[in-house]
Amino acid sequence: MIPAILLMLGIGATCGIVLSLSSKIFYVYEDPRIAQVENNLAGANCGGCGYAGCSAAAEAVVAGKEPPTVCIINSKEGVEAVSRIMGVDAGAAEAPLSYNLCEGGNRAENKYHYMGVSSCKAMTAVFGGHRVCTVGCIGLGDCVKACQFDALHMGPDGYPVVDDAKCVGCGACQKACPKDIIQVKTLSEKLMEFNQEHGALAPCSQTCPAEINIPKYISEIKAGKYDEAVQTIRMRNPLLLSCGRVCPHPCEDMCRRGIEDEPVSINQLKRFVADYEMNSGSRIPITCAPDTGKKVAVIGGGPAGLSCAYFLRRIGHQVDIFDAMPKLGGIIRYGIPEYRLPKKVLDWEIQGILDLGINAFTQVKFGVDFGLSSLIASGYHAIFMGIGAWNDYALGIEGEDLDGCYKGIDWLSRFAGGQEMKLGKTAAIVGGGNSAIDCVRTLKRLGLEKVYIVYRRTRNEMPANEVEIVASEHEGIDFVFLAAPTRVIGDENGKVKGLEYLQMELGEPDASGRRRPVPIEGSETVLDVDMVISAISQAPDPSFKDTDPTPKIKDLELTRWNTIDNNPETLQSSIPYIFTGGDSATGPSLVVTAIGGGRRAARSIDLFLKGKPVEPVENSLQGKNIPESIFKKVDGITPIKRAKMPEIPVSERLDSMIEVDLVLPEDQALAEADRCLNCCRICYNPDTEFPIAK
Amino acid sequence: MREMLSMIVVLTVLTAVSGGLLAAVKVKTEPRIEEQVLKFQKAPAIKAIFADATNDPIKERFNVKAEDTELQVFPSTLADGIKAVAFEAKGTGFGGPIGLMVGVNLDTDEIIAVRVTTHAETPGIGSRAKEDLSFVGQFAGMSMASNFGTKGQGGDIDAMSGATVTSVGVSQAAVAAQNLYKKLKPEIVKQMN
Amino acid sequence: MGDLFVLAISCIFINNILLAQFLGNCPFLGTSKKMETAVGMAMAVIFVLVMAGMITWIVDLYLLKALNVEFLRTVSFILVIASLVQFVEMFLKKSIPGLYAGLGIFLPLITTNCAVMGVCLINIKEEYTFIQALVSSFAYAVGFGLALILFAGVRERVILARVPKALQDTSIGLITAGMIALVFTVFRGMV
Amino acid sequence: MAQSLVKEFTKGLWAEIPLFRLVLGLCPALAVTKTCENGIGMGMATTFVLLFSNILVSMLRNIIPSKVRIACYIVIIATFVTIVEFVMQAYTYELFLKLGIFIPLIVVNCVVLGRAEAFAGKNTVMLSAADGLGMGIGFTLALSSLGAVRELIGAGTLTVWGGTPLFTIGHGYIPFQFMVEAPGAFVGLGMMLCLMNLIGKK
Repeated sequence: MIPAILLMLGIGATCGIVLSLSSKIFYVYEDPRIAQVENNLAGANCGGCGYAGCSAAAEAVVAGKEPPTVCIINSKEGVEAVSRIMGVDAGAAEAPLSYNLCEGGNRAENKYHYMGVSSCKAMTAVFGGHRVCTVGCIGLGDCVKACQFDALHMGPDGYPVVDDAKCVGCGACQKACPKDIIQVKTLSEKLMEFNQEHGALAPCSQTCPAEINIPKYISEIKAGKYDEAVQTIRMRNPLLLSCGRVCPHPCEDMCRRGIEDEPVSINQLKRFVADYEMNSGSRIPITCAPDTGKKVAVIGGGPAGLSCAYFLRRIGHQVDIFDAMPKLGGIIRYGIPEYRLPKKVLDWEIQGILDLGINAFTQVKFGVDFGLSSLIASGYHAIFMGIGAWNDYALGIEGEDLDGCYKGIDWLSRFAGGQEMKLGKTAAIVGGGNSAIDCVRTLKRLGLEKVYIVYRRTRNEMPANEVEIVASEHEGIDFVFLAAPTRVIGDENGKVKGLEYLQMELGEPDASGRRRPVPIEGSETVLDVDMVISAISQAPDPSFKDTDPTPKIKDLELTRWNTIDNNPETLQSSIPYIFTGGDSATGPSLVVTAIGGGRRAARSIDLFLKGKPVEPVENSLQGKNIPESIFKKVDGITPIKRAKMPEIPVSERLDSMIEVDLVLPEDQALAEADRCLNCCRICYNPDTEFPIAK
Repeated sequence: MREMLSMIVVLTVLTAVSGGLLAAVKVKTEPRIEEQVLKFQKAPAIKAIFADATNDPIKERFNVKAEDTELQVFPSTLADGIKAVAFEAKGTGFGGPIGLMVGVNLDTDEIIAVRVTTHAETPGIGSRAKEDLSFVGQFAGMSMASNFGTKGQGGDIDAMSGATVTSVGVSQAAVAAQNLYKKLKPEIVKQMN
Repeated sequence: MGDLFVLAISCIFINNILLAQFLGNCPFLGTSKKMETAVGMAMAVIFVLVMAGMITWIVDLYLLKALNVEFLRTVSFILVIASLVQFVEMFLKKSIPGLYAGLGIFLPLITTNCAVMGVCLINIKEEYTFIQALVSSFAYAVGFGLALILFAGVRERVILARVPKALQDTSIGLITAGMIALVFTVFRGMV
Repeated sequence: MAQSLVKEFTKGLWAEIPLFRLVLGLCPALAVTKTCENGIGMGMATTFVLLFSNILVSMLRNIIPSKVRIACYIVIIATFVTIVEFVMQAYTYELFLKLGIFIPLIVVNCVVLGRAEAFAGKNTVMLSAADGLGMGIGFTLALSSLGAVRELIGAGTLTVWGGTPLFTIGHGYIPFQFMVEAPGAFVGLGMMLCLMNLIGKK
């Protein structure tokens, strides 16, 4: 008996000492919840959950990969205890919900018929599933079987439909789906999703720089659910009123209907629902995630800054916007004239964003009124710089400093800011972009007798939106093509009296594919004008680098075009906590690109604030299209006329700044929504039945 | 530190108590276990082997020892005055060890009979080694110098059809008995006198 | 050397720990749902079993036999194995996180894996020498891994079959395991 | 109190019967169920260990530090297993011989440690005892029924106690020996699970 006791004493003591020492020596921090959760699992280490042991399962639960019900042999009390532990987590207060990405279902063609299997998982193992579409729903309902809460049902079209009221976000369906088509995500996660190469995406959504789910909102319009359509757009674009008016809609160029017919007027539909909300008299509520306690400074209240601030706020961060101008909006307030985007509309839209709880400080200029060090001292954890591109390029010709010479954005913004502008009788605007058009159309409305647009190439090469060019033609603008200004001629008082230009002819195409204009020797011509505005693109204003006293700001690298150097996929600058987007990152570009950039920067900032590596979106589709989704030919289309944009007659609009373009009436909007094929990656709803041409 | 100490103390005390408890149980159950081993395993086999014994081989059992081998021996005087001993040897069958009780005539070195004592063989297959006497009956009358291998291995024993592994296990045990006998016979004879 | 080879073959195939000895079956069913889990588990078992085989052999000879308290074998072995597993887990987590990520999560599962305890007891019962014990521990573990990985491969395919509802999941898994065990019976008589 | 005792006890008998519902404790279930008798013996041994380890673990639950909890539980369990081993040797020797190596392996039967961790470590002594007893009896029922099925089909007999068959199928029956061999163990349990599924889930 004595040896037995001594032996066990020895072994017990040794094991105890070794374990207690090693628990100190090899101590590694882990989320305390893992231990708590593990305590409430069955602890049999049976592996029945598919994880290797209870601690592995507990880790998966805490990491959010598994629901509290992961342990198949756990008691009801155990499951409840685990749920409680996970429930105290602030992140979980934002309930995840299941949602289905594929709405193709049965309309996707089959590549084979196999009746032998009854589960999606099994079907996937046979050549990736029976549908031609590699990413779409298999339709055998593994997710429906997995749902313990009766929240999922197989819809009539062969894809599952989620009952949001019953869904608890347990994630069982997501786990069951072999195609990753049904996903359980919190709103924050959904807001921070980006197009990926394997996505179930229509060509239009792939092309939209803001990545709006276009088919979804159009089908919501079709169903009369205007509120939901607005919310769908707001998942990606907070400036729908503005975009609905000024967006050049690159999406419509990729519209699948456009291959056989006129494309769907996507942007007019966006404007339709956006205006519907504004005119309805009440705002559709926008939800934000619980506060994360992190603070972000957004410098620049233009479209990029507003978008970034909006998304950061919605995912729970605290945001303050700083802007040099008296009011927020940036270039869309000060660069886009009233007749295209009324200030009243813009004010309403921006107010909606600020109402989320975003503070705005205006008339404070970065580098002058505040700097990097003051922001850091105020406790901001990250900075977004969306300072835009406001420095007009100079023509670089003689006489450019004469009285009566102006620069495009400078002139437009001063005018929009309410400054009294000195006007002449005739004006020449140099440039072919949207700012040039904005200048001419504004000047025309101000009563000038003759307004010329002087562009060194032809109409075909003009970068301005086609609708804008057409409108200015209607409004009686004179176009002087193939003209390169050489000199501004002044009178004896130093006032402009003419613009001399050289006639050009088109030569070989240059790098951008546009034919290079070549001057014709001795073709100098003088245009008699008393006002010259040069609107030949802009660059960001880099002066903050010299005026900000913070030494660190010198580390912020700029490109040779003065844009802020950044990783185009994460928009992180050379200073890790500064992110950028919009024109200050890309150079002058579209509003919708700036909005997309703002959201992308918000994602990177969110990663940065959470201490995660700021990495690009995996398999990002940014700037690319999915080749298999781009068709050459679309079967089953009956051409139907596209809705024509209603506008005020020329005679009524030239004497005021009244908004020219009008919103589609409801019946026309519904008819237009009906033209949408509700495309996805490769399937769509044709107008007519057609035999499968294969 | 307090936590570490409590870890060590709790584990140590627990194991020590466990050691003491087990030792106590062991002491209490030991005689009974020995009795059981005899009663259930060996007694029936010995009775079958020495059907006409004039003494009680179980009561008279003794241990013999040579070098590092120790063996429990059951001596018997048969009705015709022949001195015989029985002892157990082990082989490995399909389901684990097989015990074989071997009764040997000390004068002629011939096997009187063998019986399977313990086995964990498959019911209906290997278990026939115990129930079906035609297999173990083969050993009766064989000399301790014979080759106890199965015929498949070049020996003299017919294996049971369908239970080769068990048969081999039994023959292994017989060979083991052979070796024991060879080694310990002088010692056995010495002790019996 | 040849003997050791024969021993190894017999431990891997003929007396396969899972399919012939029925040891370690809970994790066999639990971790065979996915191939990657199966591989991780197999590796972890090889690792722990070899270590446990060595340590328990030493404990048996120098403590239990020396003090003549063999009846404490069960208690002392399991305590040593449980402590070893916990120690290895903590050690790997801190010192070799890469390896821990691969194997660590399987370690707690091994404490209650009867294959480990079973093999340690077999080593003693068969009176193996240290080298034999080492080889048998390794070979039994390899046999465990082999059966587990084979089984996981089959199970990944079974989902393609149209299994009646009542037979789904564990039920068909067990029957599949039976078929694999049937295949392994052909190795009998090989040595 | 009495009501919850009954609840904890009965859940192991059907709703959470360890072998069939929870698929735990497979090793002994597969290895020893060649005959019904073995199943009963193993089940009773496990029940004894479950009952007493549950009681002791629940008594000590507040003084065992969580880091050495597994080691402590396992020592407690192993102690009772060894006691069972002695008792079986002393009183049911023949059965002990057949169950052989599997008695020490009750230590690593996941049902036992699982109940210690999941139930006894968190509940009162009375409840833990009820739980252990219920689970143990459920386990015994499962083992003996599996053993009965395998023995009947595979050997044509049914042995409940004492080594002699209680019942033998008539002489015309040729035993389907597959069922008492290793592969038959897996298939047998698979079919039993299927049957349980057919009868109805909890």
